[in-house]
Amino acid sequence: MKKFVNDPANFVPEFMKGVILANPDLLEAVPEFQMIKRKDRPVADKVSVVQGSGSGHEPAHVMAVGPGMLDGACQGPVFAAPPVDACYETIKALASDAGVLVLVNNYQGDRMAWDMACEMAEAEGIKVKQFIINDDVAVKDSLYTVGRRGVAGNFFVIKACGAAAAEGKSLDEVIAVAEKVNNNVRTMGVALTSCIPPAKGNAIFEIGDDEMEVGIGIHGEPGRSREKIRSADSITETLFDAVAVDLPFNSGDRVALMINGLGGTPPAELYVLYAKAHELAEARGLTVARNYVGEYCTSLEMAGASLTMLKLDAELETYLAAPAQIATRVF
Amino acid sequence: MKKFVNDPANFVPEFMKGVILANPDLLEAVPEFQMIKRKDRPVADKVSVVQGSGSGHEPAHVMAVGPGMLDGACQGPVFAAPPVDACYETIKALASDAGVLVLVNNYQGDRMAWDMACEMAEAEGIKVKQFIINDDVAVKDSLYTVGRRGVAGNFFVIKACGAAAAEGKSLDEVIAVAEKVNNNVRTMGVALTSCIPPAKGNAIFEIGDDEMEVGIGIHGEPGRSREKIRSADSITETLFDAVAVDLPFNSGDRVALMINGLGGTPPAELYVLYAKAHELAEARGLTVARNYVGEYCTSLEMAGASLTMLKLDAELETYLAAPAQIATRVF
Amino acid sequence: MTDITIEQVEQAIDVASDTVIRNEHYFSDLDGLAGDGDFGTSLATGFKVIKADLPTIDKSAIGAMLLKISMLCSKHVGGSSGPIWGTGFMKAGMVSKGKTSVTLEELAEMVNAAVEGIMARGGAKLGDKTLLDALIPIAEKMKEMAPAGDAAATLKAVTEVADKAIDETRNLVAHRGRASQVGERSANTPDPGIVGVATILLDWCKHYGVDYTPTAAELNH
Amino acid sequence: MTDITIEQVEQAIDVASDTVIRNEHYFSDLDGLAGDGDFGTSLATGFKVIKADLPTIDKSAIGAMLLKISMLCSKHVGGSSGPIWGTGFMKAGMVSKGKTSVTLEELAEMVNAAVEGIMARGGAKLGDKTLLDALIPIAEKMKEMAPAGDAAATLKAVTEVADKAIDETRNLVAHRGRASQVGERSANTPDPGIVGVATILLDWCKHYGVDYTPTAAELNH
Ligand SMILES: Nc1ncnc2c1ncn2[C@@H]1O[C@H](COP(=O)(O)OP(=O)(O)O)[C@@H](O)[C@H]1O
Ligand SMILES: Nc1ncnc2c1ncn2[C@@H]1O[C@H](COP(=O)(O)OP(=O)(O)O)[C@@H](O)[C@H]1O
Ligand SMILES: [Mg+2]
Ligand SMILES: [Mg+2]
Ligand SMILES: [Mg+2]
Ligand SMILES: [Mg+2]
Repeated sequence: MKKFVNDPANFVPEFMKGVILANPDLLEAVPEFQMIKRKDRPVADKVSVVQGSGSGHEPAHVMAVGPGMLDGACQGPVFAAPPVDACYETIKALASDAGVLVLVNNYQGDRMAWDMACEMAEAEGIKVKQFIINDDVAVKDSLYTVGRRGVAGNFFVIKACGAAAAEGKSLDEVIAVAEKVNNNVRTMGVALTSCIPPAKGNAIFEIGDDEMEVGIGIHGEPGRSREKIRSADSITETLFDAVAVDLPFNSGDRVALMINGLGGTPPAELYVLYAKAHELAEARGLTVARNYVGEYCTSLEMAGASLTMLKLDAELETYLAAPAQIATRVF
Repeated sequence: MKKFVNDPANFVPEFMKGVILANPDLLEAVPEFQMIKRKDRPVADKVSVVQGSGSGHEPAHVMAVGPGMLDGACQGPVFAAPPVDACYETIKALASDAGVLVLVNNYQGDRMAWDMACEMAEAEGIKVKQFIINDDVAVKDSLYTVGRRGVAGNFFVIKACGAAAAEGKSLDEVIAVAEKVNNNVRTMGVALTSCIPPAKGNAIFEIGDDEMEVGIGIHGEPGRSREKIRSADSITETLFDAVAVDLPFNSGDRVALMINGLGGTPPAELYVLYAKAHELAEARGLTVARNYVGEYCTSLEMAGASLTMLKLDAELETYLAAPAQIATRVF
Repeated sequence: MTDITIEQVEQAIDVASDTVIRNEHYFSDLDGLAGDGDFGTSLATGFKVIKADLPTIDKSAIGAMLLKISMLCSKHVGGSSGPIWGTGFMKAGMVSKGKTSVTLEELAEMVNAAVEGIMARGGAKLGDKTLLDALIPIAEKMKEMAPAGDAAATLKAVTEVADKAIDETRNLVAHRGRASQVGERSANTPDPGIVGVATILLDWCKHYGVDYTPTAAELNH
Repeated sequence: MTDITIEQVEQAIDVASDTVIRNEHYFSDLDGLAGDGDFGTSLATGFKVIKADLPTIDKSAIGAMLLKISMLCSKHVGGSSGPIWGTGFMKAGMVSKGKTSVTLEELAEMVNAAVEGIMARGGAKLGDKTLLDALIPIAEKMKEMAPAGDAAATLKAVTEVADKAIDETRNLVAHRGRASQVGERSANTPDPGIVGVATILLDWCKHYGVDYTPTAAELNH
């Protein structure tokens, strides 16, 4: 296992410890519930934005806690939902008069845990609401499954809601922002390799040396198709087209464009993808008002990337431009 | 080859194109010389700080161009020095009355190219000086080799010199800053996997499933020893000890601590290493005044990491804290 | 007919804990066929704590006891089973608040509340190949038989319902839980949740001397 | 004795270009033994451009021509060879500024300037197993023989010096260039740079009808 890991059982608490040691002024941890929160939150008159999901997607979710982003988050084991009580305690820890907004990525485990946690918190008179994020176009929506997954688009929902909450918007207003982002953001990813959850010790799926999984889920869920690896440009076209036609994004739209690395793909390759994605966006008559190239929602050390586009309006552009700060930073 | 690449011959120009498209207001390219520069530089009264080396280490070097960092940089092919004329043109493009400082990482190819370029530029009356960076403790310094390599410590030399230049310091003053950083920064890295230069198509070295290369060079140069993979904590101890005794870093020192990912290692693992490194620093009586966890100097998709420590004084702390901006950003 | 006392409920839960703990690996193996193989471990981890705490937890009323057990599930049971079983105990506890004993009809209402809670929580319907394919008909059967007040006959009847549910759902495709991710491949595998429910009921039969001969292979393994 | 004209220098460079281009793969293969296998390609890429541009470049003086060739090396020759060969031509050009012909003694000074420039550029010394192990003794030999003014005898002598350098350095460990990274493993391999220099000289002998029989295997391959 080509990984930096001690006892796999401690992988999550150990990386969370690193996050706290690296951000002593900003963040504090509640280790019992694998929770990290802003030291200066909650405050009564501001909505708290929280999240919590399986580990292995860093910087999502605990590394996205900070001013203008999440106020708190809790982590489950790698690729598994956090226990209900951790969710409950996270809501409680960030409870404010203005209320708590839980941003839930659309996975059954996360949804049920947060749903029960919210019910428990409400029973104690805490003001809390949930919002479900589902930006992954790879999954054909259906009555018979939980539906589309929440993936890298999650970053934009957090960023916009964090900015709205920081401005002092009400819980319903912040939810309206979440809705607007989620309704206008679409993502599709591709995996070149599998990945190895430390506690499992072997790959979550098999893939040939010349194969890629198009429409991969961030837990290795099968996507739309298993294909032979193609050129970077051709792969980017596949991702872009799937995303562009889904909303659809139309000529004249201003957009935010993200190339997200899944963990094992280095910066240079992400910029190769970005170059093509940017050209495709312009060829479609879109204006790329903001761009994001890097690791926002990973799948452990999986080599691969996802393409996310968000259709912007004046309000969203302001929220994306608002100052923010998280554990993952350059300087 | 599990990579996003088109024609390998175009890998470097294509990722550079992505960098420009992602930073249209900040940067401009001179494709003929694989050069990227700040749009608003040179200015007569400010020293220009430039660099240029082989590709495959992104965000070093062209992605480190921006306010408070490099004013310009040129890229060679993957893992090979840029041609002399690209270096010469980069100096020329950033020439200012205050002068140009070339930060050269200590590799023969880079050194000879920049040395000749500087001689050519001086012959034209351009004010230019070079500074050699060599922070890699893995290499036992010796009369018979080019000596220690420049690796992730390069980031701190750039950051401090960029800040000093932005303040309007003179060429000699900025060189003094470079000297101070280089004299007080030490790095050692470890590789868990090899990497594949796109044009080569196969791994630059072989390594067993249970092996790691301790003291690896960022071009896959052999390090101090080939060993069995150990726990993250034990590996961190090896890196920390090698770095700590070399300067040495002594109780009471204030330091900047960096865990740099070599490209294929995901954020969570880097924070596992950081947690241990931070504890080791404190156990040695050091105060971690600033920390850096992420990808600063990669080796394509190599899984691995390096540990860098910089001994700080008031001047360097101010320079590290100064505002800066580069292509690689979160928001 | 006599009411079901809090002591009897406690004992039933203790017996169920033994069932879950004993079948940890078997249930996980079943989950491994189409799911992610954590069902047995997730459940057993929680029920080990439940069995250990049972003697000492708040027994002022059946409701209080069940709500506490719900809390233990929410803390110690991972995967979907945490909120599913936690919700079941929570809802059953809410309709038995303050009661130190319940009639068979009240027990039927508790089970019905649990079923409705689980449906609301996870959005699964009859035929989605989840433990609800056992619990929904069980709740109906209890509603139907409770008035007669024959606890033994009712237990035997619901055990048969759960037993049958194993084979009736075997060829279905899972539409909820991890198993739903493998789509068609989940057909021709038993649903571990249904097997879990049926195994608990079968053990209760044995414990209370109700004799029932199961038909599903998973109950005769 | 007659001077060496700019036309003769141009022709000598044209002949050397053919040598480098013809041996592209052979030189790269030699570099592959201990280095990174790019020497032949790096050099050939540059000399293809030099050969193509030679007829049209500034020939107002030997110095001007050599400085232009230095520029072409700095643009088109990769690896260490770019600055090494570029520096050689640059320094030789600087001491022949404005001259349209040079004496053998002036030529010796040009070579000496090139050698000193390369030493300053790359920091290599005699015995570091680089082309300087050929060039340094060549410069000395030329200084010694130039006064006599016999160009043919001098060419033959320096070719012998380069030929010998191949075998005299074969067992050394490289201390410069990529080959130095493999340490001991660079012993028992010829240095491609020395072979390159010797091969060019040998081809000049052939071209100018100076007969010399090389001893090193690499010159008889
Ligand atoms: N949405 C749901 N509603 C009710 N029961 C469910 C649901 N999803 C899964 N289950 C039950 O839970 C069992 C799996 O439990 P477990 O393995 O803990 O969940 P996970 O699918 O998260 O791994 C399934 O066999 C099924 O009976
Ligand atoms: N520092 C140096 N000074 C002089 N010649 C050198 C030096 N380093 C290498 N060489 C010569 O260059 C040759 C290798 O050229 P090349 O392969 O282009 O360089 P690189 O080592 O960068 O791949 C060596 O055989 C040696 O003769
Ligand atoms: Mg990565
Ligand atoms: Mg990486
Ligand atoms: Mg499961
Ligand atoms: Mg070479």
